[in-house]
Amino acid sequence: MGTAPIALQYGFFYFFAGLAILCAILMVCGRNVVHSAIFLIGSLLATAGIYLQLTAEFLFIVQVILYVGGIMVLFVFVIMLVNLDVASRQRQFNKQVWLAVLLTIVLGGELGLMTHVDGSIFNSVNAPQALPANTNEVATALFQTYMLPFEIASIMLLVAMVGAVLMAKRRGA
Amino acid sequence: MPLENEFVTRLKGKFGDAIREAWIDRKQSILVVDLKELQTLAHYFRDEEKYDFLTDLTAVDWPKREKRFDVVWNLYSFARNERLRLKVHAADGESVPSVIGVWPVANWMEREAYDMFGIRFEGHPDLRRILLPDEWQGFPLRKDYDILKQDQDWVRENLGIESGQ
Amino acid sequence: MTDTHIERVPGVSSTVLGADEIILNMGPQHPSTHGVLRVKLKLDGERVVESECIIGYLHRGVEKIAEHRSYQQFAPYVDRMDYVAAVSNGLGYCEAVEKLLGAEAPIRARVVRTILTELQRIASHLVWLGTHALDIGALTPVFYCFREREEILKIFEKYCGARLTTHAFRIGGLQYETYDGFEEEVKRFCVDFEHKIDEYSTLLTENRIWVGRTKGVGILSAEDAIALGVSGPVLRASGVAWDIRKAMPYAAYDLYKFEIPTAPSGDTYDRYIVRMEEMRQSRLICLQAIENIPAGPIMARIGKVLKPPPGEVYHSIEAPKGELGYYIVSDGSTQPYRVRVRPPSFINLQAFDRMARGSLVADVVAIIGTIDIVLGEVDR
Amino acid sequence: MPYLLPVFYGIVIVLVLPLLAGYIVLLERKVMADMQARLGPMRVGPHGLLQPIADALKLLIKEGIIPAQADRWIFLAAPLVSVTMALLAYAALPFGPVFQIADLDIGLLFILAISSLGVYGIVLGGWASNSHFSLLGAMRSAAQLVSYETAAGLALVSALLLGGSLSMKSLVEAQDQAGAWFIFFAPCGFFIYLVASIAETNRAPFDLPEAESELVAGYMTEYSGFRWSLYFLAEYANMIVVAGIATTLFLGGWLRPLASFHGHILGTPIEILDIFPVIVFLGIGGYCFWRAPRQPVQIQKLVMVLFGGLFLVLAMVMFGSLFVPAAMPGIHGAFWFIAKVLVYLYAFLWFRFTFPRYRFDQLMKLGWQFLIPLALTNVLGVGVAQVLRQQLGWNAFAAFGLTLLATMGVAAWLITLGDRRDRLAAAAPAGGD
Repeated sequence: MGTAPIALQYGFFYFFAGLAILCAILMVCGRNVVHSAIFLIGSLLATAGIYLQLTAEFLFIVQVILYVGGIMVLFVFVIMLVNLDVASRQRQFNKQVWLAVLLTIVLGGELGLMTHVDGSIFNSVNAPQALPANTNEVATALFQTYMLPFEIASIMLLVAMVGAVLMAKRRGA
Repeated sequence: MPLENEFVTRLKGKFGDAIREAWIDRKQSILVVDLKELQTLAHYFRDEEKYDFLTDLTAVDWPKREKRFDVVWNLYSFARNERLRLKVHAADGESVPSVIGVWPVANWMEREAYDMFGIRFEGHPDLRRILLPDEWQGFPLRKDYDILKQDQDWVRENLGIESGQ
Repeated sequence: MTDTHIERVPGVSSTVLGADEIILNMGPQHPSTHGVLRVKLKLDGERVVESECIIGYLHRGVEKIAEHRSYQQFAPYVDRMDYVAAVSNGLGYCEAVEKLLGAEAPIRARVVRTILTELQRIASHLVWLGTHALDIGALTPVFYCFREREEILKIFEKYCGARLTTHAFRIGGLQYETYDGFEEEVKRFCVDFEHKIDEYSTLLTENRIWVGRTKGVGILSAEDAIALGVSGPVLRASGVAWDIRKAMPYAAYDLYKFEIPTAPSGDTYDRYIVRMEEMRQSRLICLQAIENIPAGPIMARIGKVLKPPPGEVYHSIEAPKGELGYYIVSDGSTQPYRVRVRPPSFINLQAFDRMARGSLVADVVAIIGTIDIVLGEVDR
Repeated sequence: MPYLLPVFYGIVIVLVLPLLAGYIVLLERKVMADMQARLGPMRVGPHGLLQPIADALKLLIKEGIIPAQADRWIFLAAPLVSVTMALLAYAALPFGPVFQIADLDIGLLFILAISSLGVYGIVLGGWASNSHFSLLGAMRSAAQLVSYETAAGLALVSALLLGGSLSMKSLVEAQDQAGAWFIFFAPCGFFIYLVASIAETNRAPFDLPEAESELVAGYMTEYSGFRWSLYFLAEYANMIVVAGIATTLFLGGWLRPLASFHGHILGTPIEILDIFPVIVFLGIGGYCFWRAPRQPVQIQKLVMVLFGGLFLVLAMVMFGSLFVPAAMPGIHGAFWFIAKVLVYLYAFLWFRFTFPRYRFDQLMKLGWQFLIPLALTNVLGVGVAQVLRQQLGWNAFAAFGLTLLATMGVAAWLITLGDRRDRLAAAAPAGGD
């Protein structure tokens, strides 16, 4: 992939980036919850595409398996289970619209300012072309370099899960 | 052939006039009892005489008779391996006590008897037609039920044509 | 009358979602209601709270028809009730009318009747086994069952020309003598059939999935079974060893040795076991009977025009599905004054509610299958 | 031109796969018929050989009905999602040492990720149909897929531990070097994957999403014609994918049985295995020619001869490639791969026609309370065995035998535990609430 011409690379990047943004906007604006979920999936997949283009294959796969294949399936599942007809009838834009516009302008201005003033922020890291077998590197990082934080994180997740199960059980009983 | 044995004398001693008739027809015992005493008799037959299995419940229409219906209970006793047929005479419109409390199996059978003969069973929790549609007119197994007229009416009403029969 | 099929996904208690009880409608057009049965289920989540069978879609007024036919003319009609076991229906009716006439079929006729009726019992149980297994998702047994049933139907066809609605017997005996090779064919079938039952057994009896789907499903206690008037294999699977063939022998059953299979717990699995064992017993009866078919006439002398003396009779036989009774009232004319059929399927189906309460929706299909109903008989 | 070969392979797969799926359906019907003492399709072509083509034509010209209440666009797109994901998974599947579209470094994860996306086709299709049957089928399907994916994934991990790579190609090569397929090292892993993969492809006895005695046709209820056939294609394509994964990870991929005995032309007795494909194709071809004169219709005779000729040509290709060292591994590898896939699929069919259907709660119980704990044990066991073998220098036989025994013990324990729980549960509501 590293050998692809630079124009092709740019093309792919803009395609994925545009798709991600478009899907994100459609997701927020859609009235039908299931449609929104589908657009969210599209946005996630487009982001995954960008990862792939950066030759971060493992990240790409994790994004697809976890977010798209796992979490979003549960989302869609729950959405279908509880029939959310009510939401589609409600007004989508509430009174905070002006606040949102203001925030958008501020954020956009900030970004523009930063790129304009100091362009080096966003191209400081030059990704090396074709990382060799980055699955191995991820594994090394997780299980050797950062073993302790990784294990602590997993134990915390486990605790949270057990807690959730317990709470759900108690309510049911 | 009238039925006269120890069983019938015992019954007559206990219930007196409630046992109207008793005879044997083709080796099968038949007992005609009083409609009012049916509940008591049913309990007695199940609990004391061990007729714990209600095989069948049906009716026969004799339109020329004053009380036109025979309501028939076919009982069976596992302990004695014997059958007994219980009958009451009921007039049109007269309610017959339901025996669901004694033999729960009577539920659908009573509904069927109601469906086919129009006999009302007092105390049935859910006396509706069972085999025929709810909106059916008349009671088909009565002898004066005109099957052709019913058919013609139905065809005219539902298909909008004259019946071919 | 739409076939809307509403169900909640397991694990989600309906109370959480704010929905209380759901009404679920199965049938009358549904692949596993065995015809045109319609069941209305009231559900709490996945559990059945209450059920109601709505029947009558196949009602033809058989009992009314009987009042407008002569005794002989009505005989073919009874085949159309339990059309899976037409021979048994015919036997019950013929014997009832014979009883009404005070006549008895000759011994040769009775033995042949016994053989054909037992073959019919096997055929009926085979249909039950195949469709019941198919409902639970076992695709293959149905083909094995129908393969063997085909052999039985071939024997019927050779004997009387019909396969399904046979009208095999006549009032007073038999119309036809047995054909050449009848004994050998029945014997060959019975001998082969032993291995065939084992074949079905291998597929199902100890299959973990089958046991899991049937054990503890649709339990009917002995007391409930008697109170609800249930008869036949359903009653025997609840532990009541009652079989009319033994209790009040008819045809030639008093001549043969056989067992009444029973099972203790009255669940779907037990009913399966009982019916399987019944097929084995039927096979043994056939083998005993075929060894020695007495010679002699096949028809009693009852005359061409049947005019039973006034009176009434109730006669019942052990049909494959349970007690099949005929209550016939005669007014002395050539036509019955009243014919009442005591249909086993109809009465057994009444116990469905008791079996289904508290079970899961997916078990309803298994419970309908295990009662072994034929809607032609339920609705008449 | 490095980009051209994968593109060519891709086109071949897209073109051949529907045909292959059609013939697998024919095979299924024939196997089913054989198990059920019937003949199966016999009318269209000799022995029903043209049945798949007739079926495909029928489906293509059938009217596609879109329910009025359906969510039109999702209804139209859902089958496409299903079939796209099913086909995408082939990108990383090695049909042989040569025939592989892309040897990804994360090949296995790629296939798993892509096939987990296939569930969207089912869920969205079921939802968009706006029918209770469809929605319920879709729900069941999604729940089932998500649960069994865990077990399947864990089962695969045992093979990954043995192979030490995620690339499909190097996994096969690892088995070549190990001298035995991974099924012999981790049989429990293989069988867990077998069960889980059947559940994942919604096949009997786990076919609850489309249980016709309960849910008519599940998520496909409202579909017809071409779109229905897309779902159908996706289902069979997925079956081939899971069979391909199992073949690659546990059954030695494209390797011939006894692959470590190298050599080519009739040197040792073991080389008879290299002739095996030739014998198989010759046999099939010969049978076709033998049956040809017995066909009742002229055109059927012709078709039979054509099929016979096809297999003879294949036999010749197989035989010829023995003498061309460059082509031999590719062609024979593909043969062995497809043969193993077919054997694996045969197990699918066998199960389908033998077992009744699970109830949904039983299905979930089997997945969560039996397969997943067992798969975890298996992974742990295989890991321990690897350590014993590599660090402590144990004999492979002893190490993996120990693991196998331990895993079987856990399985037995889980089964008795489950049975006891079932008995308790059965005893509890018997009193009636």
